[in-house]
Amino acid sequence: MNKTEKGRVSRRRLLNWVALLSTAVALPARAWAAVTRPDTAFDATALDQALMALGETPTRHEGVIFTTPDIAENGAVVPIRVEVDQTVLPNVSKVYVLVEMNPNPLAAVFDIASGTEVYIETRVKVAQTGNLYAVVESDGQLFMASRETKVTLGGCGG
Amino acid sequence: MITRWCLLWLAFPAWADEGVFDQYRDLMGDDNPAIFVIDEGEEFWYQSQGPSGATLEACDLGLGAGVTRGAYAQFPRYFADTDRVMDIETRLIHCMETLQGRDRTVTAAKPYSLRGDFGTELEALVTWLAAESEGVVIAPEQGHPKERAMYALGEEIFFYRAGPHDFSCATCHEQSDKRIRLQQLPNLTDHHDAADAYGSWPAYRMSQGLVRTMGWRLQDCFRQQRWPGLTFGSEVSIALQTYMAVNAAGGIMTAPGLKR
Amino acid sequence: MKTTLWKMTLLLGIGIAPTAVSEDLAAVIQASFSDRGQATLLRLEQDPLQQHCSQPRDQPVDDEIAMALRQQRLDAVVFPADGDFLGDWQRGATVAASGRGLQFNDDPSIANGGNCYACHQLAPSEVAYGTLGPSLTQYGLRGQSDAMLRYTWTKLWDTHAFNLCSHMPRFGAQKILDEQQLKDVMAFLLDPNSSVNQPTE
Amino acid sequence: MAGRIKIRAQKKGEMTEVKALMRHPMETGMRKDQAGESIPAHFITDVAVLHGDQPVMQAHWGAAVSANPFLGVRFQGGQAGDAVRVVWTDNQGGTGEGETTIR
Repeated sequence: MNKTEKGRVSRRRLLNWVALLSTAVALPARAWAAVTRPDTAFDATALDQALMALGETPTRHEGVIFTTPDIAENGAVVPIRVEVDQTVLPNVSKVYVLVEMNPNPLAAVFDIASGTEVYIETRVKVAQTGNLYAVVESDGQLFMASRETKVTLGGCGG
Repeated sequence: MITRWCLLWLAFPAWADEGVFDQYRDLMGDDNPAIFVIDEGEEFWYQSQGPSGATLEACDLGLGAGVTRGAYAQFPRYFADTDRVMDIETRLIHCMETLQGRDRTVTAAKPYSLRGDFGTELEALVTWLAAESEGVVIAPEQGHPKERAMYALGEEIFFYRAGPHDFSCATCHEQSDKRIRLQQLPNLTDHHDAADAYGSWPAYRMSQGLVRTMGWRLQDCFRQQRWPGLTFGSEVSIALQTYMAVNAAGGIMTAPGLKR
Repeated sequence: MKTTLWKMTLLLGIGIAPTAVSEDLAAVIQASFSDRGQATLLRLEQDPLQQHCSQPRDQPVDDEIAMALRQQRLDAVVFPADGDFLGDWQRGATVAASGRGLQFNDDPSIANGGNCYACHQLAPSEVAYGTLGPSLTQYGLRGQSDAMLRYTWTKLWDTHAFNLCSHMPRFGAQKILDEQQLKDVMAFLLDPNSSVNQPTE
Repeated sequence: MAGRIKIRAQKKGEMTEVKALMRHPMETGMRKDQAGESIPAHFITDVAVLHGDQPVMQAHWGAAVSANPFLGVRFQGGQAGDAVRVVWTDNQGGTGEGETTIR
């Protein structure tokens, strides 16, 4: 493929994308009509406050499998994974991710369609060394797992 | 005491060697947000801009007008039309001026993103062009006397100590298997280290959410060396890139990389 | 590497004489930088020590010059006026952990850090330490004899008095840290209660 | 610049694994720019993954999700060739959408 052709492909791709977007703008609103954003929990500035806003205090449960690095090269990007062992913890419909030391501990909430595996990977900001929590809702009850991640300081500038 | 040491070793086996972030990197996978910047760069290349309303398609990056594949891997190089050795960043600014009629005091005024920015045109172009050299052997031109003089100058600067901390490039980059805090430091006087390091820029810096170029990396090194501000496209900048590229010659371009 | 490449270049007869480059070097460097914040072009002018230490590791300074330089650095060390070498180890720990100061984007009104962890292992509880310098964990085992106090102070003030062309900054001589900060770092290294001197666990 | 998404959807046994990278600065509103001015909050608030027209995962995000967010999810079913879409909206009214087919 020579360069000129490649350029055309690229521009065509851009046009396609614009067309797609215009048909999709209405989609998100429809998609989460059923799910309201837990604003109080997102606005909470301390972990216990955020947990309180989600309802009862979560119970630790081995069915919540939470993977985070023991030590993170960079607090701006900390990869996390939440899985649920459905043989011991069935009917999980929500997953919350909280970062204890952040100004607003609640980072994200995921609503899972029923009858599917619970498996979520994302990357979050972690302000400083502390605990990360994965809280899941199963049949209206909250269960959790927590992990400590150490955030290290960078190179020459400290 | 011995038992204690063994326990420590079992508990934190990775902390003593360079595998300290292996678990972190495994979790990160290979999803590098630089792919967006590659696309943006390609679009900039084919976008008509400036008073001439031209694209950059006629830009000669050393392999002939419009040839982008493999061009990055041969920079810095001498260009007869300007009678100077140029890195890819200054060459792009030159093409914007000559082909598109854009004023270099504008195009070179802010080559790199500042805090809060989300990428510049130059960063995007360089990222795409580096991707156009992915898998290509690093082979900077050294045939012209000015190219060889640039290497010699780069080597002198590499060891030049100055500033309140007496730092030179060599302070951090002339020994193998060292780190600053937990960050591995490449020995840029060593071929293998130089090839790995040079070949992985430009790179997405996770701490900044941005792709950074080799030119930016040098400017930021000098900030940390407590030196004054390195001028974009200056002799020192091009000389050090030449020094690194020649030491890396024979290595493979892997950019854009994914870095802390 | 440098020597080999130069030999190759000279052999092929295509090089530019190294002296020509050196003469131009200062001018080229000056022309490539501009004042930014507190970091002005004055910082690029080398003092004799920097000049002699701008060589690759495998090209040591001539013995006679080295002896003279070392003596000169040793003679210039300023010991604490009150004869008290040890400050507060906890404040010293803060100085050791901070890497800020003297960069063009640093606020000059805020105290500089020593950035010791960039290069040295110190308190065993801090895992993010560099390896450019030797580990200083358990440094306090060396005791607090007068000789030890003066030796450690001199290393911090101007490492070149003992170890010419070391990569370590001259924290006292270059006024990176003030006298009180140096005393605090001394205590961080030598105080038996300091986190540096706790058992590794 | 916003709006772009890169998606891969792959059959893994009974499950379909979706991986998406989104182009977004995810500003918290607490950072300052070089001139010391506050950078306004700008982050994705809502994300959905759709298999055909059916949402399999919907999320609300805060600004603590990293810049240029990555999202990996798995859902039951899905056949090679089915459409998978990821859509988002942000706190400034921006939207993004990406589509791929299951491999």
